[in-house]
Amino acid sequence: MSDTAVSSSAPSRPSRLQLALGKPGFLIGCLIIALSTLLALMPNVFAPYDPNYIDYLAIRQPPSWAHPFGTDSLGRDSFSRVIHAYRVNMQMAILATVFALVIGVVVGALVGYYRGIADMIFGRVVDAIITFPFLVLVIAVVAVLGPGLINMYIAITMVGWVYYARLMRAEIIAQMGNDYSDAGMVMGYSDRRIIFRHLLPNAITPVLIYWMTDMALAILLGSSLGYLGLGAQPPQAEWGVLIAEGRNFITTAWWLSLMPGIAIVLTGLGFSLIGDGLADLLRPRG
Amino acid sequence: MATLQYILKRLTLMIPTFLLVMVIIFLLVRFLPGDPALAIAGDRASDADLAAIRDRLGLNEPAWVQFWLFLTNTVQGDLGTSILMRTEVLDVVFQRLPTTAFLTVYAVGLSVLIAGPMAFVAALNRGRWPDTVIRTVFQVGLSMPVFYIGLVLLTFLAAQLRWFPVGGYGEGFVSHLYHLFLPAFTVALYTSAIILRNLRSAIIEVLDAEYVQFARAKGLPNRVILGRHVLRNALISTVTLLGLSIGNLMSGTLVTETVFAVPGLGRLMLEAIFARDYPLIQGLTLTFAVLVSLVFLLTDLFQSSLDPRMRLS
Amino acid sequence: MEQTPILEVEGLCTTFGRGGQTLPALRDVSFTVGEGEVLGLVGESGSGKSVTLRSVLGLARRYGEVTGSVRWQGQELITKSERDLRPIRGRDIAMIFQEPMTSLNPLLTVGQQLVETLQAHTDLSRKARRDRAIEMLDLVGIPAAASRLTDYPHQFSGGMRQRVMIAIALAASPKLLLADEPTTALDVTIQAQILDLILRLSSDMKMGVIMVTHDLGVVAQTCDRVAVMYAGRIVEQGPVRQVLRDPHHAYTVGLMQSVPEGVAPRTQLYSIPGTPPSLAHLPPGCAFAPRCAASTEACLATRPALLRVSEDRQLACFNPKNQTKGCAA
Amino acid sequence: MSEAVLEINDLSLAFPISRSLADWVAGRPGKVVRALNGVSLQLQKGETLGVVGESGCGKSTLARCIVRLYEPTSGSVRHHGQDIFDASVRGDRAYNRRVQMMFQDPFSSLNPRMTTGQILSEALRVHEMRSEDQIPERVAELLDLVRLPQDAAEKLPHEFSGGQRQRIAIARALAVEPEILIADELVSALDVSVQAQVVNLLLELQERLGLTVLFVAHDLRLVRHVSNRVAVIYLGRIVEIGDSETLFSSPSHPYSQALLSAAPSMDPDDKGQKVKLEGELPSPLNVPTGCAFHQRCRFADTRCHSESPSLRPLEGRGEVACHHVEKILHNA
Amino acid sequence: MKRTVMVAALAAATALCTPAMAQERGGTLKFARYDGSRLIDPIYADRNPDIWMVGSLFDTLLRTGSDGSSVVAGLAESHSVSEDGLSVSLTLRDGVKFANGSELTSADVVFSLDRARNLDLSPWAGLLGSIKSVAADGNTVTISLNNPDPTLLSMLATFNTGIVSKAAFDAAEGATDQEKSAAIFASASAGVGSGPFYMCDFEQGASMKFCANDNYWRMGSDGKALPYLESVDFEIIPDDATRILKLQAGEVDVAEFVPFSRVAELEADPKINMNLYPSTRIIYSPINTRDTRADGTPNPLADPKVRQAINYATNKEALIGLVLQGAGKPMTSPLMAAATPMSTGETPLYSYDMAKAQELIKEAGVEPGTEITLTTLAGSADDSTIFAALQQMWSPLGLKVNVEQVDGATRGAKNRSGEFDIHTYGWVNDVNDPSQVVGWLGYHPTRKAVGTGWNNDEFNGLFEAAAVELDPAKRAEQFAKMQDIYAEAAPLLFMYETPFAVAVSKSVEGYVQTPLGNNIFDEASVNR
Repeated sequence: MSDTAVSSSAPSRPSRLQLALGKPGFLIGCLIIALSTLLALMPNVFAPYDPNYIDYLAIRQPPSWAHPFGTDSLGRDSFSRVIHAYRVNMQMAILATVFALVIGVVVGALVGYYRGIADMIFGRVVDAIITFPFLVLVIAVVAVLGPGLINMYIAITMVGWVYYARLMRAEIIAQMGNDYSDAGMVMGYSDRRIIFRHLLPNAITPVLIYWMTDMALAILLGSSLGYLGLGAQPPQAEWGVLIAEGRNFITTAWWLSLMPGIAIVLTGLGFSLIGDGLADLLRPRG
Repeated sequence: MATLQYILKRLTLMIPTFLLVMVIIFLLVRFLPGDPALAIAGDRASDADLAAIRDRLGLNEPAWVQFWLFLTNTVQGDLGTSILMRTEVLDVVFQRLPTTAFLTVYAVGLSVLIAGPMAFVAALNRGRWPDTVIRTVFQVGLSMPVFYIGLVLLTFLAAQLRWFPVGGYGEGFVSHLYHLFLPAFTVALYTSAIILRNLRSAIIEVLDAEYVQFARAKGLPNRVILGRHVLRNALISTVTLLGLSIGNLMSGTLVTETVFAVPGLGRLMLEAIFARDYPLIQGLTLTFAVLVSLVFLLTDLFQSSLDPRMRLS
Repeated sequence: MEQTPILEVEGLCTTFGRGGQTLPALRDVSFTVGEGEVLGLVGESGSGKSVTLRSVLGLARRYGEVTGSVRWQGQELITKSERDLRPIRGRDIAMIFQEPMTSLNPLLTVGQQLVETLQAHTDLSRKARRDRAIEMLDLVGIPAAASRLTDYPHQFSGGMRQRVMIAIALAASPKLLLADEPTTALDVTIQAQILDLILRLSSDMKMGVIMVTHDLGVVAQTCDRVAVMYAGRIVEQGPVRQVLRDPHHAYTVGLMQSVPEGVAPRTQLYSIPGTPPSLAHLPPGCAFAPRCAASTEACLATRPALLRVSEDRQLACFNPKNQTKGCAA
Repeated sequence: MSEAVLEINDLSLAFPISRSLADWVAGRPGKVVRALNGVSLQLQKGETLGVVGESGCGKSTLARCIVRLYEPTSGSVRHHGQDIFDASVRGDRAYNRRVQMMFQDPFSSLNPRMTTGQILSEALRVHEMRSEDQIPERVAELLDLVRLPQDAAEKLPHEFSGGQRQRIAIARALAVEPEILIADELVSALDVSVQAQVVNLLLELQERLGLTVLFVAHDLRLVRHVSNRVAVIYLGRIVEIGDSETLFSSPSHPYSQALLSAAPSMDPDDKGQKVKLEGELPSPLNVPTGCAFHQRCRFADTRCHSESPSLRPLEGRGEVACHHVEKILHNA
Repeated sequence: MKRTVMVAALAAATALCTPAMAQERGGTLKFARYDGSRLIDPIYADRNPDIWMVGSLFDTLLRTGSDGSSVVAGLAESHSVSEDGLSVSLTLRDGVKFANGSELTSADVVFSLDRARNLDLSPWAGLLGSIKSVAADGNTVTISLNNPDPTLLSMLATFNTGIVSKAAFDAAEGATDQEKSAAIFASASAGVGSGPFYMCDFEQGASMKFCANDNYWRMGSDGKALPYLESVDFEIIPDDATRILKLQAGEVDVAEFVPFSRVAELEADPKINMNLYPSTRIIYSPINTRDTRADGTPNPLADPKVRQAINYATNKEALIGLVLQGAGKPMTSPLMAAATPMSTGETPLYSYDMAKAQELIKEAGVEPGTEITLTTLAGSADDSTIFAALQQMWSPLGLKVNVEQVDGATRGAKNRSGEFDIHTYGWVNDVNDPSQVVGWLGYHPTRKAVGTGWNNDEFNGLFEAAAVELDPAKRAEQFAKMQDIYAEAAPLLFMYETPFAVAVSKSVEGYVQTPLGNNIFDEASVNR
């Protein structure tokens, strides 16, 4: 409502932290991701066994006290494999997105600020790349580079930066509609200062929110590629690979695919919840 | 007339994009490791055989000649012959296209059916429990890996309960609907989550818009306000989003086709990549690009039919 | 001006938000509007003038809690359900908004938006509705009205859009028009046209108007009576001439003196010190006391009620100031 | 005659819009928004020049051209004789230091993620106004200058009210010790009671620091109050320019007359005594031929349709661009 | 125990021993395949999914006997070899017709054999390199040879000598033989072959349908012409799990290539026969034997001792347990599966002996921590298991095994260029004779001994001599010698043989997959 929205100076608004504490979704998301990070950082502390140790004598055992998630076709402990996969999958969330984020942010900021011919070229590139289904392009790039985690990161980055850049560009242009960027120019500040000191910190919020969603997507995508045999490679414990390994036993040894499935959903949910929470928390105020 | 002109304009704009698309495809395929000649001839072929095949495929020509050939052939509708299928790529594509198109449209339809009413319920109950429940459920849907859900549905609903067929495409429309229900539903689980998220906030935004306040102030019945003012406006951004996420949708289809043994373009793409079938990869990538572009165009047309402001520019 | 009030508002309170964070936007607002009377509701941003209009029409309910009494020709509106309010909205009481751009649905033609009001409130045939729509557009001064029915809002200029909105609002011949800053977004020359239009229609149709504005000039030129609002309350109320010529409340005085009219050029203007208080943190006493030169202990501790000070005038102040004469000329 | 610090000569600016590919193929010229159509004026040292006009008339565009946010299509802006769009000076940021601008929207003109202290010290640092260790002291001085409490330095813009924010904007502009201040609708977004505070501050600072001010606004009363001279702009052209008091008490151009008359008077007894202006401002996409105002002018004749009147001095008044001004004044 | 189908099934395939019971006739068998055929033509079939279907559409002059090594009459009711071994004459059976009803004549045979041995056309022409000319006289066909060829009769029972209709080829559209073949294939109609079926529907990469050839000459147990089935519907389902689900759901009758990990589960299914057909398939790993690696660094595997050591250190039984869930056996001949004629060796090669392995490694002077790269097929669960197991098994040798995952095409390219240490490969015989596999694995001129670079003059000489040796005993001796040399040099990591795991609904009878992999539907029937 127009009249009240423009409330004048408010000396003691709740801090961001207080706001965050009032959002159960956001808190749950943070909790999930914090736990996931912990598992990713020190899987050895939580995993009872070597995830790759083959035990011929304990093949596909159902969950028990010794093996809470049972064992797989090679007698490896499923629980330990799911835990160790945290390292790979959390790494995926970061490495598949962070370079795209950085490249996208810089390129998007520059073309958004300068426009002109570079922007036109950028526009064509974006058009061309978004014309492909994301997975098709990623798979094609993975095919070029060869399967494997590193190549998968490169492939996702090569395609993914466009989405960040597009978002960043739009946001920079929107931010330039604010007078403070003009004020910067009028103050005689250098372009670099205006872009990186003034515009970027204000424009980055939606990009960061998208980043959270994208990390969830990266895990989904990474495990899909793992499942299709293009991502992490067995015997590397990775959720998609684990599900692929377990897919033949979904009726007989359901625990093999269920546990990594749950891990994917949980982690994805964690990132999405944080993203949603951030969207609320970082909304520009006043 | 104006629409036709608009379509023509949009099509002209696509030319540079498609040139770039072709360059990307060409480069990608050229950089694929492994020898296409070897892919054709097989491991047991002799070196002379390989050389002959390379010569036949024009692989010994300079890159730009190959690109020019690729470009001119493509423009003439000649996508080459599939190594894997030994038939014209275009034929293979047209053979598989209906399946994928059907699956995609089906998935979109299901998503809209699922997400539409739910978005309304959530938006109208913003902040209360129905909203929370709906959002949480769909949030989970957003985090579920298509391949795993597909597998679970396949195993339990199809193989165990026999409610649905395990795979295949079926004959005839109704049979397609029946055969493709699980794959479409699997894709829809994800897509509907995206639609819900967007539609819900669009509805909320529109509900707060001044023109809806004005409509209320005019004393219009709720039905008219929701149907005519809220829905139409909220639809615009959702349709845009749907159009833009068609690429993602097709990505989902790609995996789903593999899991559900649906003989569509997605499965073919994976097979082509594993088999190093250059012409087929090129053709399929191009097909996907054309499909996505067409959907973009349709989205634009739909949008401009909904939104008069779009019609001028 | 002695008229039978058609609208009586008494003790209207509106609080935004539910549960945790609430914001009292309106507190104890009372006023009446007579038939054909133009009441000005003036105040700065955040004073609650817009909220008052929305609370009267039941539009504020969605965002919070509205209590008190709003009687329309004797019927209580506050307790009415949404469904029962519908026949009153648009047909008896109409409302126009500040931004003509955002207040018209961009996806529907002007004709459609006009006709749907008629459809909701009249039994007119399709043909009659169309005729009435053209008549309305013509009435508000839109040239070639018939041909513009199929145009969309974005095809109109700002002033024309505001005319369209007025046409839509008045289509069902309401008895009261709530005008929420109808000219703020417009240039002065267009503002003059629109204000003229509203006044003309009001007198032609014997329609009461509540004119919300922050511009004292607009009040002076259009209103019969004026209510000055500050921090969600009415602080002074009375006939326009009396209030503007002889403001009693220190806030009204300050407001009038801030306007550079009748002051030597390039001299210091009078300005009210400080800033308006946040609605979430109102002082216990008079909300204006912290900015008031004449405030006393009593002002800070207790809140002055809006009391009748003369036959037509009401005031909420312990120490009425009238050391400075208000108006120019 | 005082010294002209800024000379604007025949300044025009047209923004091209949406020249589609189809247009380009067909060789059709793209549409242009003609925001400025030959504006000339001089800014004298120490004066306040008011610029008034309706929205879309080009007054803000003019202000933005002066601070080089827009590059004009033709014409020149000379600062102490030096063309500011000259290639050799184009990159010279010192000009920006000399000529500062303040913006309309107090909510968007400050970087929401920088504290007041950061905003001010950044300006000082970039232009090396003070040595690093003197900066905090200067920030404190500036806050004092615009009457903000010292603890303001630690706060983010959203913690201030609109009026306070405009003070910060003023402090930022003053930090670099400019010679000319461009105030683009500086107080339009503020409530009346706060407007007065900011206007007072501006007047006081101008006096104290000897600033030259270009005051762009649509509020005629405000412009009249702060300006020495006033220029009335209609569709990118100055239609009348002159001494503020004379112009306001007795406007010469029919548009100036209508504009002044349209402003609602605070006196309820003035009701209904206005010169009403018919119609609306034509689109700058389609500036009428001849006198741009002829479509809405009561006095227009065929000459006005075809011939564009130039700005000419009028005895006892400023300069007016109207073919019939003598007749109009005579009849009045 | 259903695993022991073995001989009985083989016998059924040969039509010699037909169970004396009434056969259900008609019906459609639904068959879920792991990969589709691209072009089923005797000479252009070069991938197993193509080769293994050729026999259903194209009959050969001779057929492989029930013992798996002898040849018996096919389209030719009799055959004789001249004394000097330089000519073979065959008498054609009377009244054999192609699927379209036209007569099969000696001209068709000449056309087909000439086509099959045309080096410009057929990738398999080399196998018929000994043929000088083929001539027809009435219903007698005479094949003249350049040199005696001990494999010739086997070749005449092999898919690539399947008889095609000359008339159909002449009538087909297309400028070249290849185009004609493709056109015939694409038309999916009866006419070009005389096998028990003809292809009546085809959707590339998705499905295929075989319809019964009403003119087929062989008789079933009920005295009427084979096949019993009306048609076979093939559906291509690359995903193992989905293929099995379809079988379990009753949507298909046969699912081939069942992963061994699921054999036990399917054996327990009362509605399914889990068949493990004996095969000539071997899984082995070529080792790069060159002195230096492709990048110029010294190759630790160049030393035969090291190769022997890793062979000893590999616990094949354990590998079989892990990869095949026990459904396989270690290789006993270094060059071929036990089902291949002339294979020697009864006991597993290099059975697990860690002590010996460590000793050999010490003798070879391999530094602990030496790195070896195993190139595996990306996405292959078997390969990844093998890698995980080998890594664990070889660590006591001080060898550090790294993995390099590539796709099939890249693996092939690396094999050719020698840019690998060890990688996994598999083989199934196409011909019922050891020469093909031995040439592939050990004969250097063919393909550098399966890319290993191993080059042994004695071995090469023996191989060349065996190619023209008509005396079976002598030839067997030569092959035995070659196997000894090869086992000793160990250019491969000898792994295991695997059966063909095919799950078949209990309603199906008479379906067989031969040791060469051929899918035989001749006497299959479904009981619904």
